[in-house]
Amino acid sequence: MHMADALLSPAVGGTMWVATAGTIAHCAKKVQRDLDDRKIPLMGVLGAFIFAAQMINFTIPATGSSGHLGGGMILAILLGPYAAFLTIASVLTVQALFFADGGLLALGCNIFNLGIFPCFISYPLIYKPIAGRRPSPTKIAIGATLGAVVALQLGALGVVVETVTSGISSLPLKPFLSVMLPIHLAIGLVEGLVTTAVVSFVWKARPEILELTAAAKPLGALNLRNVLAGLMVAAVVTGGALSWFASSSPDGLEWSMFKVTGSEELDAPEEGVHHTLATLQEKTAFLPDYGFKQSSPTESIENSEPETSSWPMIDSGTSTSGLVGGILTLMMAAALGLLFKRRAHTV
Amino acid sequence: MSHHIVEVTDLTHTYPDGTMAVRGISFRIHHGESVAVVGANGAGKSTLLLHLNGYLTPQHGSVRIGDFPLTKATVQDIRKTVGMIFQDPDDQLFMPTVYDDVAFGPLNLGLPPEEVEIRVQDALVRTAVAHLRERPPYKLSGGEKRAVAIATVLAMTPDILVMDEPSSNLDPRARRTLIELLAGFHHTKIIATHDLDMVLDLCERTIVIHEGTIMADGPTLDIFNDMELLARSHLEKPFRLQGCPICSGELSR
Amino acid sequence: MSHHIVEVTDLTHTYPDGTMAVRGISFRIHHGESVAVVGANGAGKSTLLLHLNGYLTPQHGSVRIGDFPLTKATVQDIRKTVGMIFQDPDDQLFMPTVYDDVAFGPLNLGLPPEEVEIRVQDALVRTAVAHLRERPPYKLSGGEKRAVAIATVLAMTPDILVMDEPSSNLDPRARRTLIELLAGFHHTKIIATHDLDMVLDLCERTIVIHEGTIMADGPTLDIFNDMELLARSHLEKPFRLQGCPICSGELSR
Amino acid sequence: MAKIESAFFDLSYLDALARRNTCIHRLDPRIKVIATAVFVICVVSFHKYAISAMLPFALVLVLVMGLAEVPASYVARKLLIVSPFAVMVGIFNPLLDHQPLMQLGPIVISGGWISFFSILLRFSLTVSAVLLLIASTGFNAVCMAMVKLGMPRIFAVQLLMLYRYIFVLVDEGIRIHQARALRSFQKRGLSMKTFSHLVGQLLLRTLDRAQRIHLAMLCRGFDGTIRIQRVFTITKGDLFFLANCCTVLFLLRYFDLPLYIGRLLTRLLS
Ligand SMILES: Nc1ncnc2c1ncn2[C@@H]1O[C@H](COP(=O)(O)OP(=O)(O)OP(=O)(O)O)[C@@H](O)[C@H]1O
Ligand SMILES: Nc1ncnc2c1ncn2[C@@H]1O[C@H](COP(=O)(O)OP(=O)(O)OP(=O)(O)O)[C@@H](O)[C@H]1O
Ligand SMILES: [Mg+2]
Ligand SMILES: [Mg+2]
Repeated sequence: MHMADALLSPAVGGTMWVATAGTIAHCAKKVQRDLDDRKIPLMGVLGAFIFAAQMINFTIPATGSSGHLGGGMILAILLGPYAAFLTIASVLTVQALFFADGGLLALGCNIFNLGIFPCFISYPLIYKPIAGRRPSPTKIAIGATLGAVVALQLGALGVVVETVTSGISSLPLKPFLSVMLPIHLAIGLVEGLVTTAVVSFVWKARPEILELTAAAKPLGALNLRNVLAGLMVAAVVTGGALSWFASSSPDGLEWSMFKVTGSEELDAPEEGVHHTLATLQEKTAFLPDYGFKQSSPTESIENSEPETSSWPMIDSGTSTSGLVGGILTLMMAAALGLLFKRRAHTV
Repeated sequence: MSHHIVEVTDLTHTYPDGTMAVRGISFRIHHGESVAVVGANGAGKSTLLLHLNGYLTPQHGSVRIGDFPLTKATVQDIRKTVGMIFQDPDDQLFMPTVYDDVAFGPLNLGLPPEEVEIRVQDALVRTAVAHLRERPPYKLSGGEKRAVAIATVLAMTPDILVMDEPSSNLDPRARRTLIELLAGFHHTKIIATHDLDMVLDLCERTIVIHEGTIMADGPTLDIFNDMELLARSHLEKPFRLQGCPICSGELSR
Repeated sequence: MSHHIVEVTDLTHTYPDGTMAVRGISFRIHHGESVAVVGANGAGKSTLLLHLNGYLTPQHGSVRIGDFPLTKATVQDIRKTVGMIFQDPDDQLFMPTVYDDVAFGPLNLGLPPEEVEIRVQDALVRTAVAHLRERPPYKLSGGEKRAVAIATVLAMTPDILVMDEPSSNLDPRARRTLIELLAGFHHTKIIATHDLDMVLDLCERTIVIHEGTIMADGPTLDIFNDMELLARSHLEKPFRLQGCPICSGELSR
Repeated sequence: MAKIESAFFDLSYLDALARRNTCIHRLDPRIKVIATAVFVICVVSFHKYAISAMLPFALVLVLVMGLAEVPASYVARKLLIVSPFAVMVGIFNPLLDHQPLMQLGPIVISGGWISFFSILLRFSLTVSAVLLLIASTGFNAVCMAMVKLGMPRIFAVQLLMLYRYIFVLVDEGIRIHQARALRSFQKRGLSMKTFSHLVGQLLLRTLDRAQRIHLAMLCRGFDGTIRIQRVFTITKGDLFFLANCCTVLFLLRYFDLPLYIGRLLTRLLS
């Protein structure tokens, strides 16, 4: 469920980037200040461990499909929230850069969705109160499973909200949610079970390791009020920024850019186009009974802004020119590529 | 019995990043032979061994185990015939108890429970670690881990044993025990190692690998007496053949 | 110079799970001595070594390095005096490039950049790996990694070198190079190992550990000729002495 | 080949590419990071239905890819592997958005299809840009550049250590995976129980390793801060590149080049 750059608007991507960068800076300060210097190599190697573990797939019982470890909860349990957040962020960064999982802009969203919830919601509010200082197999199982489920549900919610507010995908909120949440309920359960199994294994083999992290005061303890206050601020900032952009245009930056440049494509006459299209439509019957009126039901779900359909104009001249120019550009790119390839061979 | 023959013909393996680890290796090992594979770090020993039980399939050339060429279709059968023991027993022992670990293979073969029980017990007794049955593997000593790792393979009753550096990190006694254990098996044995003294004890034939090709293949003693060959392949005489430093005056008493 | 003396008195260490790894060990090592610590798997060698640079603090008994007893207050200084080389060089090379790794220690000492540069270059030259400066450690061969690991320690200009199984998993040539390298250092050296032939080449004194206590402490050759002692502590004669008909007493001189 | 091994290959392959020496490789990493960010932002800021206007960005990528000697086939393969999420979400657009947007002779194409292709194009452009950054710079240099650009140091250290130990741990993971595969026979999948033991075992070894690394650090005077001596210098050439690069990207972003060319051509032809 890694978000991709392609589905994000700059406004949403940028906002989440800022939120994530802020959290990273905060965690970095915390970790640095309360430094238990054992944690530095531990964080690095555990990050690499999550990486290796994620590449080993297991079979999900009764489904035949396979899954892998997410790792957020394991890290939180072993490292405490701040260090765990940094570790998750680093794993996602490497994945984004090397495996092209997500993308640069989407990195903010991905770290937020997969990091914030296990570290700052599930761990302090669910796992800790349940498993606490005196872990037992049952307590670990309940805490880890519940924590993983909640974290993944919130993460999925994040993905949906970010996608929908970006407006690149036409998916409406409700149906998207109704698909994502159940899927991630299942994934969360599996993640919880695996987390439980792995943590219990370690607990049985080397109980002192878990006890150490559970008792490690500086990094383990988390001031609840700070967390809530932080989340509130993040929510307000995010909400504010998003609604500002959303209200100015479905694609804030895009819209403002056009306004600035006064691009000419904007002022094609609406009436005429629709009229042409309507007649065209009747003739070709390519799209049988979908209305062209901007108030058609599907459209109103996807975008409440009336001006949506006003700017990407249909002008057969523009379409053809765009197509011709586009094809030409592509040909140029291909030729350039071939040229380099030839050169590489001769060298 | 022809079906314990191991025949490798013109085998080549290039890793995805372009490292040519094996570059055309051919040999033929007969039933019951005990063969050492030696060579420098990075010569390609481990890569070669991974082909013998089909973990890697030949990119070029072929591998025959007994009557079958190694292909996708035969690889499952071949894995039953060829048992592999890794350098680091920690890689091989991943179940919660020694019993579970040794039973893992037989259970996956789909054997009935009584048969599994018999095989596990037999394997543990042969490697002299029956008393460790219920212990978790990560609490064992280095030598014990190694013995259990061998038991996990024996429980599958392989005809051919393939081992990658089995004696590393063992103390002298544990190493001696291992050698005696291995000397007692009348399987075909293929051992990749840097421990040339162990080769002297266990293998009548030695294959020297250098940069992915076979540099020499012959009777162990002949090879260990060819100083020039040894030097070129980053090897030395086994210590026992090097001569006594005291008598030679290198060390004074 | 008294400050290179290593003195351990009645040292005891019990792990959290109750394993008594070290049970009252005492010895004294003088400046410039080269001492081997040998013993079975699990005898407590590594645990003992971990005390010498203060990674573990004595639960009972004491450790003195030079003029200072090892305590929380002195541990930082002692770590500058004692350089430690690990069994697995991957544990020791944790930075992105060889250069960064070797510079890590000097930078932590707060040295000025030019001095850091000099030390790094010097250490790399002494271990003959100056050409690897900009390479990432994970791309190096086993022998190269080991040499770089030693360079990281030398760059700190320690007075005492402590090594845990430095020769494991090396091919014979890489091992020989390592031995020559170590023979060239005139530091105090303490080496825990199973490679008794290396002990023969490098150490004039040997301490035998068995189940957390000292079984013997004396000149290397005396110890290696005491068959009963060796057998009791899971050891064997070094291979080079095993083959020698003169030393083994089969022939008299 | 198992997934774990192909992933390993990716890491080492990109690493090898990054060690080449071309004019792109020689640029200061900071410059490349900024240029990549500008590129990505320009691409994602196009409106939902943009296609042809984005194509010149592909031209820019191909140019850089050629200069940096990064094989296009590799980038293309990566794109295929990671595309599912974008495709899965994007494919709903044609189903939901029927607003006709384009007309090619007798055919009218709905906005849904256009935005779907737009998503695919964005996806290819942004992902390739990032791959290109790594393939021409290397991970360590990117990290150090980010530090200079204000990333917290401890996070950079975390990234560097993570990257360093991926190679070690994935190797360990591969061996455990091999050992299990050899005793599993027809049973292809890995049951959750076995998986957790396997991964638990790996985790235990990871924790032990972390302890040993910490010890190694302490032995070398580690006091909680990691110091790295690295000097980067931005040359005039670097600045020149950045300025040009940004100018080109902004121009391409504001002026729909293909449209102009197309207009010119169609006018000439008609
Ligand atoms: N997964 C891999 N990807 C790329 N290259 C690899 C991989 N595994 C091994 N190699 C390379 O292949 C070559 C042969 O490696 P191999 O492990 O077979 O050597 P070896 O003879 O077993 O060495 P050693 O004695 O150190 O175990 C080496 O250069 C090694 O770096
Ligand atoms: N972290 C630990 N927790 C509990 N027990 C441990 C730990 N580390 C080591 N031990 C135990 O302490 C004893 C001594 O271990 P140590 O590693 O010092 O032995 P060693 O002499 O170095 O053995 P080897 O030759 O195998 O390296 C062993 O019984 C071992 O199982
Ligand atoms: Mg090998
Ligand atoms: Mg040890």
